[in-house]
Amino acid sequence: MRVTLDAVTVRFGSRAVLQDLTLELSEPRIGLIGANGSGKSTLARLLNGLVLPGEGTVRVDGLDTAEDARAIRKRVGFVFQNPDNQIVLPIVREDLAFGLKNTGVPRREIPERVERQLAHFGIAHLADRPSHALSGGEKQLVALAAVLVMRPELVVLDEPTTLLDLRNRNVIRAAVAALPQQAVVVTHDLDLLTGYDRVLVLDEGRVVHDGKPRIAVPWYVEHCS
Amino acid sequence: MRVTLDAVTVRFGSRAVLQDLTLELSEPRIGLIGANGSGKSTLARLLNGLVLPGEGTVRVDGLDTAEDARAIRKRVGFVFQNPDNQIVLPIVREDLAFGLKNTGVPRREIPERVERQLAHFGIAHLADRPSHALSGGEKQLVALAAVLVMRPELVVLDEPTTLLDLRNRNVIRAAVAALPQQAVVVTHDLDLLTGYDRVLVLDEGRVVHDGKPRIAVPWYVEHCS
Amino acid sequence: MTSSHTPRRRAARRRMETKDVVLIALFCAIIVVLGLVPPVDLGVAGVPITLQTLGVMLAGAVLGPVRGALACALVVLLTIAGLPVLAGGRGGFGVVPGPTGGYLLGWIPGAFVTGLLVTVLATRPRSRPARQAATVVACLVGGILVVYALGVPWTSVSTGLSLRQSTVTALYFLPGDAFKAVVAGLVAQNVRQAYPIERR
Amino acid sequence: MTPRLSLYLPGDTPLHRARADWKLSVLLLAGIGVFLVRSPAVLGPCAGLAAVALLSVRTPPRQLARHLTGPFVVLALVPAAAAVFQSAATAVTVGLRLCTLLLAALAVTLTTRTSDILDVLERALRPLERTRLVNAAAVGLAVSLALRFIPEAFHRFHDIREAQAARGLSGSPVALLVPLAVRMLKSAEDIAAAVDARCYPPPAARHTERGGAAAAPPPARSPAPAGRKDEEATG
Ligand SMILES: Nc1ncnc2c1ncn2[C@@H]1O[C@H](COP(=O)(O)OP(=O)(O)OP(=O)(O)O)[C@@H](O)[C@H]1O
Ligand SMILES: Nc1ncnc2c1ncn2[C@@H]1O[C@H](COP(=O)(O)OP(=O)(O)OP(=O)(O)O)[C@@H](O)[C@H]1O
Ligand SMILES: O=C(O)CCCC[C@@H]1SC[C@@H]2NC(=O)N[C@@H]21
Ligand SMILES: [Mg+2]
Ligand SMILES: [Mg+2]
Repeated sequence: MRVTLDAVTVRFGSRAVLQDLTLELSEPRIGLIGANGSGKSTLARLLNGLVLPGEGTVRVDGLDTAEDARAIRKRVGFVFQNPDNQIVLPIVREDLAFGLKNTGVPRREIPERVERQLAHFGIAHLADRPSHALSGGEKQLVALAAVLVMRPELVVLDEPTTLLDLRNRNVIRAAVAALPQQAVVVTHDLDLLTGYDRVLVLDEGRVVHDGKPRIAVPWYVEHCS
Repeated sequence: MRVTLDAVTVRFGSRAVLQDLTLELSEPRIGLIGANGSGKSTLARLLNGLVLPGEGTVRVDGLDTAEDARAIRKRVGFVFQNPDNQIVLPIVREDLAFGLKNTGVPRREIPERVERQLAHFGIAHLADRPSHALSGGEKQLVALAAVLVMRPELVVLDEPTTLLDLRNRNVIRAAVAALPQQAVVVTHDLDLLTGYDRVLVLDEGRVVHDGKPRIAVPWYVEHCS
Repeated sequence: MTSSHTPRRRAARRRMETKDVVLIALFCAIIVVLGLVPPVDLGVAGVPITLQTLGVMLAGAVLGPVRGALACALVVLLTIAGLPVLAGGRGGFGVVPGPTGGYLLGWIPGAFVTGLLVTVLATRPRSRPARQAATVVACLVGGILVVYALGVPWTSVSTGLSLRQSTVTALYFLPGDAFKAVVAGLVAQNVRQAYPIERR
Repeated sequence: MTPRLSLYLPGDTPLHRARADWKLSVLLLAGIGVFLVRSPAVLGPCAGLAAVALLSVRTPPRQLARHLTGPFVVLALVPAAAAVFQSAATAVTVGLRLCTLLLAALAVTLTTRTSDILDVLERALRPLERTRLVNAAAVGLAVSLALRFIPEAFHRFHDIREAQAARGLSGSPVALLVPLAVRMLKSAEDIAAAVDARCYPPPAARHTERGGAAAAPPPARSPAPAGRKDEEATG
């Protein structure tokens, strides 16, 4: 899948949070790093039309996010930074089924796909738990599972491992590595980026470095800490 | 300050989340690690009476959390895992002043203490921003500043660096290291624990390891990933 | 589609967007929680004094008439569906024909009128205290007058008391409700200042 | 810690097995019928029937007692008031009416899953959908979201109270409710984004609205995005 940003600027009030970005994202694994407030989440939200550019255009496989948001969202899955707001239904199992129902997956297939996804993440035991009573890390796993169960073509993950323990972090890392899909990952967990095809470093709404993780990560560590 | 847990069990519904814990916490820097759902946050919340034990007692400097929660909370600062819970007022500056007003700090002193705390964390530029429009990391810094500005005797931090970038993580790490107070830190960021006096490893509601970080951290990495 | 946005704007306005549904559900949740949190006193004739009316006024004053009313309608729906969402953990179909059923249904127009009055009265005045006062007035009228206008006759039908006697029983709620209206007014005004949303 | 969110008690009695739409229809008709009749000769057997229905549910006695305290207060006080202010005959009529309704409603509530009741309500709303006043999918989503966020609101309320207590303030309703409402409003944006990101509304609902893609909510557009322009006013 090819995502292109063309002279994109995003403002909140009078502050430009992203400034005149022109980018093409087509590599299978792309990392997005940068200081707090540098605009990573905003850039990520541009990719499926949750934020629209004030100036410029964002295209996903040729479709403009400002026009075809629905079609794009079907193909671009998004995992939010705060799982509390991403889990929208009261029971874990229902939450995973939610997206499937919306995209018209035949009813008979839904339970099986949900089970399989939960098992794949080793959280089958959570299926009937109320979503509000999960621990932070459990919520993050459920949020990711709920997006992957929809089999999007591109997955955007906004800090998917922040609340996870070692084991679960490895689970997510492996899950992301094994994804057949393209993935864009926003993270502060630099270890996550080993083996990625490309890493963008953002600073105050601009891309200040763009390259292989072997170079980009040390560059970021040197310039930004 | 001395915190003692005596045969503490905490249940949610029929599940025991903490089981028969007996502990004494008096070291200046204590780390709390363990898998997702192992009960770390629950244990942390016991320390200032946010969670009360179903069985057993928790005492802070001899005061029972079930009885003197108010007095204890004045002395035990708590930084929540999700900073959204903690930020109570709409403007950052007001939010920091909020606690000070409540504890009867003379009005003249308040602005200065607030400024100093913000400057200490390098976030003076956020002072007049609406607190709900901050990025995740910015919020976390504000939440920590709002607790420290009150100068508690013991600070409990539940995953204080999860959303932070490298620079801010160092800021927090340094801030915690420089605290004159005792601190209990729950974290998945194992680097944070270097130099700590004691690290507890939790598993399914029990302490399965207790010792110096040099030993406890590798033990955890080996047994839990 | 973006190009056709302008002519369609008005039509698009009226349609429920996801965020409206979410706001309605969230304020429904607030109303329910207000029934759970404080200790509840089951007073005369089993009719509870409840903080939930505060939530009703708040829904109208913060969300605006339509979404405010729908948030209350959602509470009614959950009640009928047998969930213990009313003060004291009550719920079920039986509440509606009971003596307080009219008040419960009255929440819907009550929130609507509160929202309408806030729009009309409280967005004009320049001074903060004037806006504050106007919001309180809106809560008094919508949250008390309108709610009681349904609640009192309903009590009378349900219990066989005369209209006048039912009115007297309503006096039992009045001081509490007046206090709640003042609190709701202050809260709504502050919320709208801290986080203004488009009201409708 | 969090309240239990349903009155349903699993079981296998005739009432448990009965179809939800029948139970609710009977209840509705009884609700209207009982107010059309005054005669204790009719109302008496009705109340008896309701009591039998409730007993047939075989609720454990302690739970039944707990469920009945609310109705019992009503059943004791309302006829008493009617007897004092009106007449003994009115008191009997009113007492039997409420007895019928409260007991029957409790029997239905205890034996019907919330999801089944909601299904019936959704079906009842469907004819209204054609008037374009009601959108069944939106109602379904609203109910689910409310169920998800009632415990969440409860947690947040406690968390805010705790955070305030931890910082020295206790119990001002304004100071408690302002942050709660602001947090709920603020999270509405993320929740709506999360719902949209998972392709809501479902295809069936989209066909009922005119023009498929038009039903997709117009997304936020900066610099004056629909969802965010609100905040700018804060400045
Ligand atoms: N809804 C909003 N209204 C106003 N300003 C906003 C809004 N959302 C984000 N911002 C601001 O835009 C800037 C970029 O935010 P963004 O969330 O993209 O940062 P980020 O790089 O993801 O940071 P973090 O690592 O802390 O998550 C921040 O300074 C933030 O305060
Ligand atoms: N309010 C609650 N109601 C029911 N269960 C709860 C509640 N809070 C926590 N739990 C459960 O208790 C267990 C321990 O939760 P806790 O939040 O203490 O874990 P944790 O060690 O902090 O995990 P994490 O690293 O994911 O934050 C989890 O399995 C969680 O699902
Ligand atoms: O809980 C119920 O049974 C339905 C609501 C009845 C409460 C009414 S609303 C107006 C009045 N003020 C109160 O505090 N309680 C009643
Ligand atoms: Mg971010
Ligand atoms: Mg935790």
